[in-house]
Amino acid sequence: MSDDMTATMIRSNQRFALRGLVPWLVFAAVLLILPFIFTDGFSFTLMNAIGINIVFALSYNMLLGQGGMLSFGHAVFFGLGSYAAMHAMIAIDDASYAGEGFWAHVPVVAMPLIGMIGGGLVALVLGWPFCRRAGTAFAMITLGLGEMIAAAGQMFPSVFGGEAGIYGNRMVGPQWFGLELAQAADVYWFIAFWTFAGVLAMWAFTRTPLGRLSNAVRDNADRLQFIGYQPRNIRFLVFIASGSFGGLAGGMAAVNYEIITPESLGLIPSGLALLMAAVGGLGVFYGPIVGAVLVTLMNSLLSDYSDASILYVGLIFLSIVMFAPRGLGGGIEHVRTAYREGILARRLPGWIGGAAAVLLIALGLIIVIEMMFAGHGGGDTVNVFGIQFQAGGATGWLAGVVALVVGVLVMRATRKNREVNA
Amino acid sequence: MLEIILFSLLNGILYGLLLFMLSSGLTLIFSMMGVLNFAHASFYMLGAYFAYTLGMHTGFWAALILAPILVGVVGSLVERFGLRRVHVNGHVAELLFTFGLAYVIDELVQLTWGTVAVPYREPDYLREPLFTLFGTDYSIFRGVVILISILMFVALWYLLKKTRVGMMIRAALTHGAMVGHLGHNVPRLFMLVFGFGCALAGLAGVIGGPLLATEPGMAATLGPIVFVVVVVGGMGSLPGAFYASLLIGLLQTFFVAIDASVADILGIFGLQIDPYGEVARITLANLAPMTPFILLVLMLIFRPRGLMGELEP
Amino acid sequence: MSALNIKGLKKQFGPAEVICGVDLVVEKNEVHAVIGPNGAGKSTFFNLLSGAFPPTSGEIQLYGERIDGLSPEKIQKRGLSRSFQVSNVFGNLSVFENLRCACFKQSRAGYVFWRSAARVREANRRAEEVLEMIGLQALRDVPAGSLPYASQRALEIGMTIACDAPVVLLDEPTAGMSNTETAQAIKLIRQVAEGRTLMIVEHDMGVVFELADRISVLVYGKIIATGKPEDIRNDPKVREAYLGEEAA
Amino acid sequence: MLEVNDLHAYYGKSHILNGVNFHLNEGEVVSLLGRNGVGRSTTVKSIMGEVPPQGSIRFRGKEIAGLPSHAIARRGLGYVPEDRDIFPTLTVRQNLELGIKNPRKPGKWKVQQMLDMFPNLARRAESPAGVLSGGEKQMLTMCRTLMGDPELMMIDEPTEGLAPLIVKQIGELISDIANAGVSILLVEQKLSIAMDISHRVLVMGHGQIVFEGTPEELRADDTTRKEWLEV
Amino acid sequence: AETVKLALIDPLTGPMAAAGQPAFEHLKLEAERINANGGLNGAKLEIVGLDNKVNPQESLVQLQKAINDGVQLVTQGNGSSVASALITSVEKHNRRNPGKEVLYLNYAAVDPAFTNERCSYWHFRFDANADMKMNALTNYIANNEDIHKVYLINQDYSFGHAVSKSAQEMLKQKRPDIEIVGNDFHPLAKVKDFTPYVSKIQASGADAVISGNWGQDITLLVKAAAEFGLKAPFYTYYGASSGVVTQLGDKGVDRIYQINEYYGDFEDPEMAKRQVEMYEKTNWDFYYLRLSTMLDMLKAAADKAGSTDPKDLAKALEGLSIETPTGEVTMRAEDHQIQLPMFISVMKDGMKYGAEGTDYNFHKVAEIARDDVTLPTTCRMRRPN
Ligand SMILES: Nc1ncnc2c1ncn2[C@@H]1O[C@H](COP(=O)(O)OP(=O)(O)OP(=O)(O)O)[C@@H](O)[C@H]1O
Ligand SMILES: Nc1ncnc2c1ncn2[C@@H]1O[C@H](COP(=O)(O)OP(=O)(O)OP(=O)(O)O)[C@@H](O)[C@H]1O
Ligand SMILES: [Mg+2]
Ligand SMILES: [Mg+2]
Repeated sequence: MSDDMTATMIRSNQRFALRGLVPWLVFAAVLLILPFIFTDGFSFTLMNAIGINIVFALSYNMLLGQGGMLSFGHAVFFGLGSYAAMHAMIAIDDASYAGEGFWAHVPVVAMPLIGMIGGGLVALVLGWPFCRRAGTAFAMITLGLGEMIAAAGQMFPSVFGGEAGIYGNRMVGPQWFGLELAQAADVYWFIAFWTFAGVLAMWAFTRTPLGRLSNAVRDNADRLQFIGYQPRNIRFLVFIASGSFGGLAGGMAAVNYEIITPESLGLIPSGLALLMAAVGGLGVFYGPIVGAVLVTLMNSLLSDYSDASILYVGLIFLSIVMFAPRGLGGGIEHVRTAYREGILARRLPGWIGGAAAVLLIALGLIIVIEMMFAGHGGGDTVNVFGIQFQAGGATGWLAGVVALVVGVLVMRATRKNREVNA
Repeated sequence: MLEIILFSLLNGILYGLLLFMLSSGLTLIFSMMGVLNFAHASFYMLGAYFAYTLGMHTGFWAALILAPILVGVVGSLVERFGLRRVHVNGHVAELLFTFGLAYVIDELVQLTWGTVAVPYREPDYLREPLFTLFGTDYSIFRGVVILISILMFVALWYLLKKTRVGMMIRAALTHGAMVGHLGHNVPRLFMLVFGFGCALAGLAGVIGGPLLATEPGMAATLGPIVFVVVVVGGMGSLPGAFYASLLIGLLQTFFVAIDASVADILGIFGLQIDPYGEVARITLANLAPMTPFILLVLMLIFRPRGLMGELEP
Repeated sequence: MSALNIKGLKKQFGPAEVICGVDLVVEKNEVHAVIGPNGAGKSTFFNLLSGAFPPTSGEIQLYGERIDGLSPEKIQKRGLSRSFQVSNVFGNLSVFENLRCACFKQSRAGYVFWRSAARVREANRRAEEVLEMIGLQALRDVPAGSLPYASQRALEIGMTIACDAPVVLLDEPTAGMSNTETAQAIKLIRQVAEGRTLMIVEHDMGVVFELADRISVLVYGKIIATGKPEDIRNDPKVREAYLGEEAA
Repeated sequence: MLEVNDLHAYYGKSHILNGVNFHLNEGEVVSLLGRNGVGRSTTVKSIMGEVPPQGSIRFRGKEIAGLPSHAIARRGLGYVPEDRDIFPTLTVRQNLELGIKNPRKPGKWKVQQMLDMFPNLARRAESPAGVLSGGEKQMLTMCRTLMGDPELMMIDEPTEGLAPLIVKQIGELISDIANAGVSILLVEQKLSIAMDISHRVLVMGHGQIVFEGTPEELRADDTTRKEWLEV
Repeated sequence: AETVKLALIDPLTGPMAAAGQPAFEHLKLEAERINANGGLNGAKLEIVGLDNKVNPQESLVQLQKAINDGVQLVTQGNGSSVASALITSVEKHNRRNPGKEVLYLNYAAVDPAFTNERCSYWHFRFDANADMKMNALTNYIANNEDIHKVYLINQDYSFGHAVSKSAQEMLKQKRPDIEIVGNDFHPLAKVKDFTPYVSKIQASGADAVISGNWGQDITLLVKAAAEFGLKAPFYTYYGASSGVVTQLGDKGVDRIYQINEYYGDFEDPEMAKRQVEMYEKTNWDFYYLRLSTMLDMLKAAADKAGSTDPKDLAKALEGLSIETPTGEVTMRAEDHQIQLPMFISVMKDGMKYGAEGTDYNFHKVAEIARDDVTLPTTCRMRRPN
């Protein structure tokens, strides 16, 4: 009996494999097409930053989402990985001047691997004492770790280059695939490749026994002991894996920015990882990808339009934590399941209504906030999506409040359709 | 030398007590609601700014009372309309929420009161020296601070030990629904506790503002240290927090005072190394501000319960 | 050689001594039931055997090797596996994943991260087997957290036997089940007992007398009687300590 | 005293209760029987407001559906949940004290009285309740609810995991409570007990009440028993 | 007419905004003046603000954005980390994109390296570097007979160490009799309570303190000193940066000195006019004289070269001299480091033009002539052929 059962199982696996392939083809296609849609240098720079953050956020989610370990020091791996890669890059530079030596034959495009090794080693060295417990203890210990390493970064200039950091040149050493890496456009292909590789690898990790066990340890570590596993080992391994991929992202960053400074070890970038992962959704594998894209864009673009940009980022984060605890990814999953169960049509009105409401409320908030802080913007008119308001003028306030109220009303009106068992 | 020791002692205690004022609220919230409130330091900042703005109309002492109350109200509102929603999604969600909240509060403060510090000062008569030693003044205000924080410790201690509320909330922590079934209004309880905790942070702010500085960055730098205090003291143990605060305060000040470099210390053990090497050059003074975190990591590795905590976090 | 050999086992919690000197020998392939009033120390007894916490004194031998004081996963590795009185599963994982996680170790894929879980043949086969055994095929992909109570109990047992350890401890496997489910559970346990040594704690006398080859009665940390079911049923001490008038 | 009309309840998408109707009179002991997973606990939970109810639930003539559970409890409903929600971090004594709704006016049940009734609990009065054995927890839960002296008590599977001796004890306790004038809604698995202590029995199936009558009638009614209770 | 864009890459939001915003406003105000006087060789000057949150990586993203929008002039001042990033990547960009060169005008990043071993043809510094400031400061102290014991306290990172190092060297060589009674480094922007440091200073019996601290680190330091009745004056680099005056109030009076290219008296009516105008328009003080100088030099260069192409501007800027309210300044050709006179000023109450809306401001106590400020350079400039 068990034989034909495995047979069916394998068959189902193959079917699964085929179905599983589709998203990857799409992902690859997107990566390939993007550079032909966005062709200017800045778009490339942005896309590169996004690619790096995608890997960074995903590596963080291995820890929090998969393994249930809340960390406030993930940037340590990103940063140290980046430093490792940068030092390697400098070594390549020197070696290729001299024209011999091991490093003279290492291509710069391989730097992310160096970063990965770096991050992994750091995790390997530091991790063991931390992984005894998950939860608050782990969160706090990583917080302390982050602060300490960041401080050390300022203390040892010979390694970390002091405040000015260390910088290298990516146009050295042997060239691969004719990528001379001069322009952001060249670098894009490098980033795209490693992003794809990194995401694929991390996805594969979730399918492995260890990946599964990391979910188990998240759910119920005690029980795990009684089916023969040491929770600490599992946490430790996951910690290392996540550290390595953090380092991978760091390596990508080293090549992309050609400079790395101690502050990239600190609490702020660690917080960024958390932000991206949570916004995108911890429960869904691709959640952090969505989060990375969104947050990176907001970070680099929003401040052009408003002085309160950081506030908006914060508010978006808050509202997601409050109203969509499963993050954007969770939302997408919702729609997909509804579609699969063929009740999408029934749900859609409610959701569209909700979306409209959210947009209205957001608009209202934006207007109100902009009105409030117009003074600091310097300039006596407030510009919201091209609409001009007199700073302190009644119209602006009115518009804001109206938008808010209408939004709330729509929300109430459409609530019925959103009731899960409608 | 004597004067350095003496003043390091005074400074250490004062700084320690300030830390305690700040962390006591957090400890309260944590021990009763299990929420590690990341925004706690932000409420501390709010306290300072509120006191500054109020103080312009009401004067220092009235502000000393009103500002914390105001912060408490804000806190309760946050609990009522924010944290309560999130509570059902577990502690990580709560932590994320407060994390984002800190982000937002800090930014709001900046947008309202500007990016540069505000001139929030204690009244002049409090700046008179309380006593002068070795030509160094010790202001009355500092005396007042010490007094207030001690009073606060005593009051809290009493409140926690004596009330049935504490028991109720500890129960609600693990089985909220059940406490409700027994006819107790849990949500209101949580709201009050959270508000109260925030008010304490606010009080610390009213005092810390003039003592240090009232500027948008005041939360960011103190935030992590407050956690250290709570963890090192032992999750949710008020006396623990008290001792931890003093410990950290004194360690920091004395490290600064001692100011021996690694080379010197090794020298004591007869190891001679180049005193200008990067490692050798590091002095205890360099490390002083790192001590909290070093303490934290060591504590969590070797004594996860903290100084006085009952259970591991 | 006997499967389990327990000598002078004691456990103290602070002042209270919960297990006060238990000596017990469990033979290979027997089904050994432990009964006793609430708070007698049955679960604690199991906790000691499975290494949840170390005994205060005394020793435990599993196939002649001492296992007392070892950590749970080591003991499990030596071939002793236990279930819990209150269901204790991985809430967010599907039923199948729950079972499969319990299988990796024994198919030598414990901490493996270079192979897809789907490729670990034995683990998957074994998981499917157990799934069928506990009759949850229908709920294969349901998150364990939202299973009906009875089904959770079944899964609990499934995870315990998945790694087919030679010695299995079941703590109140049928608690809170309806007669129907109890009947099924008994069938399942019979199946499990095949070629295994089984210890179960149970309050439902029906179940006990139906399954057990031998019964030990644990009262306030002491074993007051061990023997064949009928001996136990007629043992006066046992009656007044535990069965009360019921069995009379 | 309690009237439930057309009660519906859901867990996420799954529709658990579809139209439960029954009533319960002053001083009555009523048992709610049925196979596992038919929704008996859910019924009780939604009366208690733990599961959002849809439909009408009237207690002493007043609508209580939709109230927060602490308000419902204050109306005089007591609830002993299925999964022994004792407060592990508090001592046994504190658990009992928390049962008291208003410390200023003590009810007819005293802490000491409870401890006397169950020596097991007395022995551990001062140790954290988390360490209690399964059975001890069960006893504690019941006693705790009694401390708030309710007028109607809903008990979900009180005898689960209890030794026969204790089971009898619990049975007696329940009758004592009933004699003290408290009405009882009992969710039970063990027919025997339910049969001998309850005035009326309800049988549940497919999220509805499929049988209502006295224990004798149920004994008589083989078809119902076969279809809804036994194999 | 066509417009030339000058992008300011500095913190404009977040905790450090206080450093970037005033510069932004200042530039916008001065740009108007430049345009009123005919702009850069006829072209209108437009200021673009780009927020970098003092993060090097983000700065490079913003730089790329600027380049994308056709910006060929960027300026930045806060953070050597950012400056370092900009210098290297502007270098690379110009090498990799001939014909699309970008000029980096540095108005406040004072790490001497940028105009010595790391000097770059595309980088021009309009602020005196750390060593020049120390040179000026030590010259002043050297002439001040009643200073015998000096205490050094600085932030524990590259800049702080640089300040401490040059202070020791220069003092030793100018006034061997002065004793360095203390040399502390405290972590950057982490210390809340400076009282322990103050007690040490107090105990050391120092009669002058030198500190390169900026931001909260200088405010809190001086404040603690005042509260403990420490008499010794503080000779600082950034004593007048935004926020300090407001927080110190009378605690700073006669206690905090600063070395800067300007001071708070505004004798020159034209400058006074701008201060008043700028404060009521933007709530920021007219602090960065060097920004005005920078734009003036830019205009002079553009007019001289008859072009606004960065290559021509760079060529024209080399060795360019102009008159400023404080005298003549020159952009030294061999290292692109501006040469200018500097001033020691001390905080006073009841000033005609108070800073940050208070009555306090920095009153000039001494002028250090250009030749007493200047220092030789080790720069070997690589010029594009
Ligand atoms: N960790 C502990 N600390 C202190 N006492 C404990 C601890 N664990 C159990 N006990 C006590 O030991 C006694 C035996 O508990 P145990 O759970 O073994 O009983 P049991 O036989 O399983 O009863 P039940 O059949 O009701 O589950 C109980 O009185 C309990 O209070
Ligand atoms: N938290 C939950 N989420 C989803 N479904 C649930 C949840 N709790 C219970 N259910 C489902 O609701 C149905 C009824 O549950 P309920 O607990 O009322 O059954 P019951 O009659 O009390 O049986 P028993 O308590 O003996 O298991 C069950 O099929 C169960 O699967
Ligand atoms: Mg038990
Ligand atoms: Mg039930």
